[in-house]
Amino acid sequence: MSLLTVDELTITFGGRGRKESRAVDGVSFEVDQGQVVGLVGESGCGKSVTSLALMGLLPSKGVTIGGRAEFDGTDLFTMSPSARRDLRGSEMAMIFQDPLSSLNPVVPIGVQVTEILERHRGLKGEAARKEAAHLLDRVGIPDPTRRLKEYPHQLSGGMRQRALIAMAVACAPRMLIADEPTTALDVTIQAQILELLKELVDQEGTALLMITHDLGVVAGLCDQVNVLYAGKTVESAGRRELFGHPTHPYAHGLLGSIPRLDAPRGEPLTPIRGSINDRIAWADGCAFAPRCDRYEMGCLTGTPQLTEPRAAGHQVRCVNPVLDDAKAEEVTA
Amino acid sequence: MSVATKTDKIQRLAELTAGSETSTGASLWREALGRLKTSKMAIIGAVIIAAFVVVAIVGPFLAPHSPSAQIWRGEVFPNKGEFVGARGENWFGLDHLGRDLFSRMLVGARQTLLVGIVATLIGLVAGFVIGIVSGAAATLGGETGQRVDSVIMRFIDMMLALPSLLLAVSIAAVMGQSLTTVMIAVGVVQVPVFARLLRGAMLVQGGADYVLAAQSLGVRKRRIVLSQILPNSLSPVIVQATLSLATAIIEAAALSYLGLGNPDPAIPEWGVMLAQAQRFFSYAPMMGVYPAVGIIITALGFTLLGEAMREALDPKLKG
Amino acid sequence: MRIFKSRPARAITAAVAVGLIATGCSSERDADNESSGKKDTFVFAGAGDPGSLDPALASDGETFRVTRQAFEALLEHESGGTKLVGGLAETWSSNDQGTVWTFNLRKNVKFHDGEAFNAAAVCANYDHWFNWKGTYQSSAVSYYWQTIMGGFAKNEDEETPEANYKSCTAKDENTAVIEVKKPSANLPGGFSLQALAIHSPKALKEYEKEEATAKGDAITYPKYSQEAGTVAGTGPYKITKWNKGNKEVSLTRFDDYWGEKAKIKNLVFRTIDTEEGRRQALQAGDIDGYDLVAPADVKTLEDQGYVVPTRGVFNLFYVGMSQEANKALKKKEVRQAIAQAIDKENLVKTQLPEGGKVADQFMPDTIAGYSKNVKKYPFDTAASKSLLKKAGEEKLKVEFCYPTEVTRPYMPAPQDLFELMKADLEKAGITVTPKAMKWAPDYIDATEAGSCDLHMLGWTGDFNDGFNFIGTWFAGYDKQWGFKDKKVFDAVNAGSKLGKAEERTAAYEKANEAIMEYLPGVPISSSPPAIAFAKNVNPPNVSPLTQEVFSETSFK
Amino acid sequence: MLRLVVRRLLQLIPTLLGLSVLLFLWLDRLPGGPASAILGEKATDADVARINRALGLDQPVYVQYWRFLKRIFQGDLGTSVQTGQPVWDEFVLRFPATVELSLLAMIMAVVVGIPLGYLAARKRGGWVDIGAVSGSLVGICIPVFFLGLVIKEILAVKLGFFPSYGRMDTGINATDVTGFAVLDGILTGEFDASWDALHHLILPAVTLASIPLAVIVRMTRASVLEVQDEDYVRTAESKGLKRSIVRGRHVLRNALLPVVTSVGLLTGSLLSGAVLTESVFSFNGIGNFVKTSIDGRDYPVLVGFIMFIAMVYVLINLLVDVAYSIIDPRVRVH
Repeated sequence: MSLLTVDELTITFGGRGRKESRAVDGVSFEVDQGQVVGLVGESGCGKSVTSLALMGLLPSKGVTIGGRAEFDGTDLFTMSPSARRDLRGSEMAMIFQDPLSSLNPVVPIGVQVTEILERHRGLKGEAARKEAAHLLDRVGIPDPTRRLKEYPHQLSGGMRQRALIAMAVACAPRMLIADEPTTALDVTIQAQILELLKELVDQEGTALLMITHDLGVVAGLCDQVNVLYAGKTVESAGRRELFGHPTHPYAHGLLGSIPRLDAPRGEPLTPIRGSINDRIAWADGCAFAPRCDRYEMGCLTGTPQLTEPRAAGHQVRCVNPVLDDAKAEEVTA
Repeated sequence: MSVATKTDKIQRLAELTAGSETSTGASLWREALGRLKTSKMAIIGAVIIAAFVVVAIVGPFLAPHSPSAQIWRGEVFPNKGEFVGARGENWFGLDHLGRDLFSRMLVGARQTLLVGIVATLIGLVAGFVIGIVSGAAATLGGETGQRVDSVIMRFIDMMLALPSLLLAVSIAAVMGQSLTTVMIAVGVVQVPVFARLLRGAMLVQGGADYVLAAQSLGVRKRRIVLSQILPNSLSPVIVQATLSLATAIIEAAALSYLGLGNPDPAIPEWGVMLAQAQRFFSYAPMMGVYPAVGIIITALGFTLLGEAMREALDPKLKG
Repeated sequence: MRIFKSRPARAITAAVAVGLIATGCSSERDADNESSGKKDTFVFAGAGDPGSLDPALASDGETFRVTRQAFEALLEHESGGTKLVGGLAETWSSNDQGTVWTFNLRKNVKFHDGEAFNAAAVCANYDHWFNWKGTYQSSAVSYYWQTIMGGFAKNEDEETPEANYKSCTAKDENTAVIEVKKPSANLPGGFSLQALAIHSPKALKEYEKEEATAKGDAITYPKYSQEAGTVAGTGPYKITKWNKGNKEVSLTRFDDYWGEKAKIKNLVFRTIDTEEGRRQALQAGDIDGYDLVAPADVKTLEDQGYVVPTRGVFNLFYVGMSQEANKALKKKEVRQAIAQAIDKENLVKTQLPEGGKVADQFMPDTIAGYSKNVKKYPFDTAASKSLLKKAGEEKLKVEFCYPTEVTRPYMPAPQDLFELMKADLEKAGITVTPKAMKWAPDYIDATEAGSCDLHMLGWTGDFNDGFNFIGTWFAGYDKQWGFKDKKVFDAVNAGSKLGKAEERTAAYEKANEAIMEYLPGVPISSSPPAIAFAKNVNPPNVSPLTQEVFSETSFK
Repeated sequence: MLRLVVRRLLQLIPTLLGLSVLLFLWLDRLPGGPASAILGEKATDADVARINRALGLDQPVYVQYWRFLKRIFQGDLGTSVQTGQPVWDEFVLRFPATVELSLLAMIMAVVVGIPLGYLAARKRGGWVDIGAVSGSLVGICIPVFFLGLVIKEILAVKLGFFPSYGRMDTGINATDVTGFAVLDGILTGEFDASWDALHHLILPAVTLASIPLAVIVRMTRASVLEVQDEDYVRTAESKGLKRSIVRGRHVLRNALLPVVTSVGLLTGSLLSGAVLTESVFSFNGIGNFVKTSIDGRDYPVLVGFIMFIAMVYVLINLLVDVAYSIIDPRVRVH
């Protein structure tokens, strides 16, 4: 029985007068103790919304959440708000994308760290400050006691992200959600931050839900990967399986679009045509069809179902999946 | 696969895609307009203004009586505090000299609107010029430009440092009383506001990439200012202008209260009417309430529209 | 920042609200206590602050209102009337030319500072004024001395009038003799002016040294004139405190007063600059009385049970014509047409307070010299139309100036009066261009310079002498009127040369007839400046010259 | 920080000099002199001429200006023509009154405005919000003097809850220490006096507060709405912090920054409102005095006071900037 079970999660914005838009459309996945699960997809595919829904940070008005999400056996969505508050930051914590805007500009780092310790671990004054310093030290911020007094704008990007992480892990949560934790940082820092995350996860056996569009990150970190497109899981498999045999044309495309050292020189990169905006409603067929080289009439007759065309546990939502890799090469070429 | 299937595949696809087409790259102004249409504030404001303008235009022709003729002078005794309230032939009653209040309100609307518009125009134009100069100087003028700008700004600070009403009163004191005086006095007060606003906006735009680009491409500075920076700096000024119409009308009323209003009492103007009525406030409150309400509602109209525009043009700030 | 949690926020708002109510109620209680408990303080509101506590330096009613309670002149007007009676002098007499004035002074009169009042004291005062130097010679400071007595021992400015004052000698303890060079219409009336009220010689010595300076660019009143306790008169009250911050002058009863002692212990003058402000203060129970009541308020206050005694009229409101500004006005027909176009009756009926009178000459009927048989110009639009035709001025255009931001005793609401007259003139087919100006200085200067075709102005008498009215306008050529007419000028000056009062009166009557025959302008009305008191007040005798003495006041 | 202050104070000098020049040019254009203001209809041409000569008003304006400058540097602001007293004394007499009035008005505006604006934002679209927004809109649009008249007529005259004019009741002889009536009372322990003074302040203050209140409510509301969905607020939420902390430390603290600036600017503009309010309640403050000075062509007073007001205004803004740099660390560094 896994730590977090998300089952048929649907998130719909608007309603009540305004025209509805479905951001997440029946996504299901599981996260076990100490496991790292990736949600991958272009911006707008619903991955961030999913994370916010799980943290309970979506506005109460104008959003309807369907499906179930069980954390440690209790349903998050039926939980009382106050109970949820207690959970947030202590059991489940989150790391956000843009460290600068995610830190309060007018409150010293120290306060922003200690406040969570006070809230969940009842630490006060000196004790809290000590612990805060310890945390900063742990996430690799040099001279933490001085940093505690400083304000976000006085820290470098990497430092800020470390500080955010420090806050997230302050209460040794069992579940950590990281929403594009590295996109705002430059490459060298990215690596360090990822290292740090990995470390923390290994040490504490924390479950990590990694949300990213960067397959590099996924390759480096995740055990299990869910590829999302337009609010639906289009492919879900273990890391090796997925990177070995990308079966959904989208996933296939994504992989095809990153440069590979082992690829013969001169072989062109093959980006995916168009943008997530030119899509069709899942009800009418495969949302990816407009950008897909392999679509046929079949793609346009109703929502394709998740099948396991290649291997057990490797789910794909496609009428015309890429099955033998040779053919795949030919397609991408 | 056959050509036929390929083509109708494409067609099918096309029509499906059409359904979920999302509009992209609508201009700031079109978007703003869209938002305005849906904003209650804007609608109420617009309606009020429309009504006011209509009254201002046709009012004088609809006025049942002459606004200046003291037709019922025998029936009103200001020296005994005896006034005539609303009645059949005079819907709003009579003023302190036996004139028909309703007619005066109708005719007064035009004067009031006139004051508001002209005053705002004066402020707008003057402020605009100053603003452009210092804005341009600051953005593209280089060293000397900076100096020019800072001098102008000192001057603007000076004007801003004077309480607006005192400034207006001072001007009125120099120019002697007349409708024009009121307009100018109220207008001048607005000058620094507009100047500052425009300059500020231009500075922001001046830093924008497209300006740098234009410069690097060697576009002539005047062209950059006129065709690039200015158009993009206008929106706040336009908003301010709308709001100024409201303040202008109120300030004009204040000047009248201080006895600097339109000298010809025969030509009714709401501010003046209000100022005169306050002496009889305890006896004929309505005499003051009508023009007061007129002023308030009108000012409200412009304020609502202005605020709505501001919000529409600046999506970040949701009212 | 915690205070901004929504709950405390509500609390604060509530608190503020409660606070307001609370203060409100409490104040209400205060008010009740005051009105119920027996009062020994009488609060009277004027329209402006006094300029100085030394009446000799002042020329405005607000100052005299205050000083009159503390200072007395040789002569006074009878309480509530315009007749000259003895003040500090019991009786007085003059030689036939009216150049030597002998005063038999009241005995055992004490000054507030304990000094005894006697002939020496009188002369000390007159010589003090006569020997004024420097800024004291500015007519902004010594206006009345200069009007009554001319210039000074040594005039420092060529435009200062030549001195008419000659000497003051103390014949004995209680007889003072004041000599002037030429007879003047301003005597004996002038001896009654507050500006010539008698100070304690000790006090005089005290502040003789102090110089009124013109350093910087304004005349600085000497310090002593700005603080209570320095000046000392003989009046029923003595000035104890001048709280400028609160616009409040306090006086207390002078127990060694020679006459009937003041009925109320404390007297306080406050300033409330607006008419409705004063009325509301009275209605709200903040004050016990106030002057310059807006006509509109008179009847209402009466109906509400307030005491609003009617003063006799002692002023004149007229429409002035500047013949040099508009040549058409040189024609008598035109002037007469304007005179007959204006509906004076209606003005008085609808604009002036109770007791207002239509004027038919440049003098109210309360002045000696008022003539019953002057030429009359009754309201008659048709007549004025035909007059204009006769003069060939059917399309007469006139610029009509009126002042803003002012109410004078003789014109309560200038703008309204103007509008009514404008309407009248237009009925007679005259095109009127209105010109509004601020009272001071724009309007004053404009009228002085005679730059308006028509203007409205008036005069409040200083003392009961006809010349004080007609003399100001028609003693000679004056830009304000812009006409030269020997008949009029001579008639007016005739009176002023005569020493005997009754001869003068006769001369003035002739003068009035001559003036109205020529019709330089249109006398409109005389109106009593209304004064109001709280319900529980027995008011003093109200005076046409607004010279109320508040020692007569008492609470019911 | 210190450099900021110094620089701004130095900037003050050219501003004031320029202003004084403008003022003198203006005064030179003013028709008429003070004589007729003093003597009214009793003034004759001769009088006017003599008085003007006595005051040196017959000399060319630059001479007057030079004299003025010299005096200023001797710390002499000149003498009021109306009252014949040194401008400085007149100022000392009245400025505290206006400060008291403006302060109370500002306090009211802030104490009521910020919470109200905050509530409006939190309960967006609720009746509080609608009430606050429409209320503040009307507040901006209602002519101050009219509001004053109505309040006075009802609360002072009809209901008699408040005194209808002045700074203090008669007969309350408070000892004058600082000139601030309320403060004096507290200092000297004459609490009845300060109570009375406060009591007189309330109606004018409420009137004067109307506009700043309206502005503050709207600013706070807009600002809170904007800050509410900033990322760092979401972060705070994600830490599961207590609501109070999220709202206080993370939302309000940031939302108030722009409000602080506007408070400063408003304080400056209060003086404008004071002219009207003070004359409605015949409250003996600067506003009222300057008005009468304009009527009376009281040049020295006008120059002195207007320059002073300008200075105060600049100083207030300086103060705001300092305050701002204290509450917003980002400003501090550069």
